[in-house]
Amino acid sequence: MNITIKLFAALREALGESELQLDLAEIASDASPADVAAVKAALANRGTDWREALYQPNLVHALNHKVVFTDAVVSEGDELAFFPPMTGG
Amino acid sequence: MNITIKLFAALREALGESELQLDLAEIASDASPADVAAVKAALANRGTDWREALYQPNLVHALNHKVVFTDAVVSEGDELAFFPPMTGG
Amino acid sequence: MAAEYAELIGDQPGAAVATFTGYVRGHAEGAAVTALELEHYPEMAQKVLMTLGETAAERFKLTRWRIVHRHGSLAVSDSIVWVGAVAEHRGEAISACEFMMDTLKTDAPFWKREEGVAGDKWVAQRGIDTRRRERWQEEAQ
Amino acid sequence: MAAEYAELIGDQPGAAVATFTGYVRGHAEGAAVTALELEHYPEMAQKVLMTLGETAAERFKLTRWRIVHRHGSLAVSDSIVWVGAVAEHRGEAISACEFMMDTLKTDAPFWKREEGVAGDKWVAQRGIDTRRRERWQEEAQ
Repeated sequence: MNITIKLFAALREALGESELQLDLAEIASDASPADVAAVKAALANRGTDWREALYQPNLVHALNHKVVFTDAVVSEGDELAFFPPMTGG
Repeated sequence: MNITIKLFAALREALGESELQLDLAEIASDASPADVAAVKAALANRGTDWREALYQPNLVHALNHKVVFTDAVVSEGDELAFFPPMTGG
Repeated sequence: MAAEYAELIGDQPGAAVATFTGYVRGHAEGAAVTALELEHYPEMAQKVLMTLGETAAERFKLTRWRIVHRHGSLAVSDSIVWVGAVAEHRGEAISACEFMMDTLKTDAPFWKREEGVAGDKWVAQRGIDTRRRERWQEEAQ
Repeated sequence: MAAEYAELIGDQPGAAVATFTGYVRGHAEGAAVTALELEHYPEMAQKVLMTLGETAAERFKLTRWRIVHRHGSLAVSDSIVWVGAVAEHRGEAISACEFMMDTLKTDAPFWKREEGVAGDKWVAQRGIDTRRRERWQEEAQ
């Protein structure tokens, strides 16, 4: 029951990873599906740098290429990306 | 004591002329210089078509390439143009 | 257009470049237009467009600008007018293009004559163009 | 740029075509910038820009539009982004360009990293960009 996590820009740089797989089974069940907040909490257990990076103000979360709030429900096969505010153009 | 009169677009077409000379001496003196209104009045004497064309609403007057009101004073050597509202761009 | 653009930006482009191009429409008020004749007052047009560009440059802090207005006989889809503005910020470059277009529509001595199957017709100035022009004067006060 | 413009207008140009191009600045906050690295999220960027163009087309009655955003290593004066809009009227074409630029600045997944003599630095989102973006949401309500 994997999802793909993607990290970009300063976040990718701070954590030294750009992509990883996360097993949803550890944090969710059919009765209580995981949301973005639960995924963040699970990733924050990886260490202080992860906690700091993922709880910085203005962090953007995109689920399957759409910006979402932390209450968005995450399902198997989803792609969840974390990144700082965008600065294109 | 000539000035140059220029006519453009529908006005030029209606009057069949694009440029003519007018002797200011006939309508002005050192003591009482001519303004655009006086030039229009003099040209209107040329016939009904001139009167109608020059007194149509929205007629634009440009003195030496600048849009002016009818009280602008006209001097020897000036170029005075009459035309309908502009429709460039 | 490519040559105009190259001329606009020069060797050192600014950060923001906006352009606008107006083309001859193939229709007007529902009727087909087959060609457009653009009469102009050359000496005055030259001065008005130069003053307009300089005014825009000052008002919108442009580093470069260009205005190209055609005259004479034009076919449907030919370009009529091209304006370009270079500035440090996008808002200024874009606003400058809009200002230049809105102003030259009512202030530059060009007159359009549309040729159609039913004959030729001088184009009348539109109220919306006058109002768009006036908007800039209000903002400048 | 010439190829992009040709692609934008196609065989039958509309009456009004507006474009905007953003270039890499040689300075930022007073310091010299020697190059720009543009990171992006390819799949999401593609979708966001496509949705943005379609939204602009509907909102401003565009007949054609194009958005081109570069990524990777860019030098000073390189173009970063190019947007173009074709409409029946100039106000719509120009507003569409401004809307597309204001929206992609905050909504398209690209991140700028400026390289300078003092080292590299991720660019922070500017408050003015957020406000310009919000303006369009107010207008749409």
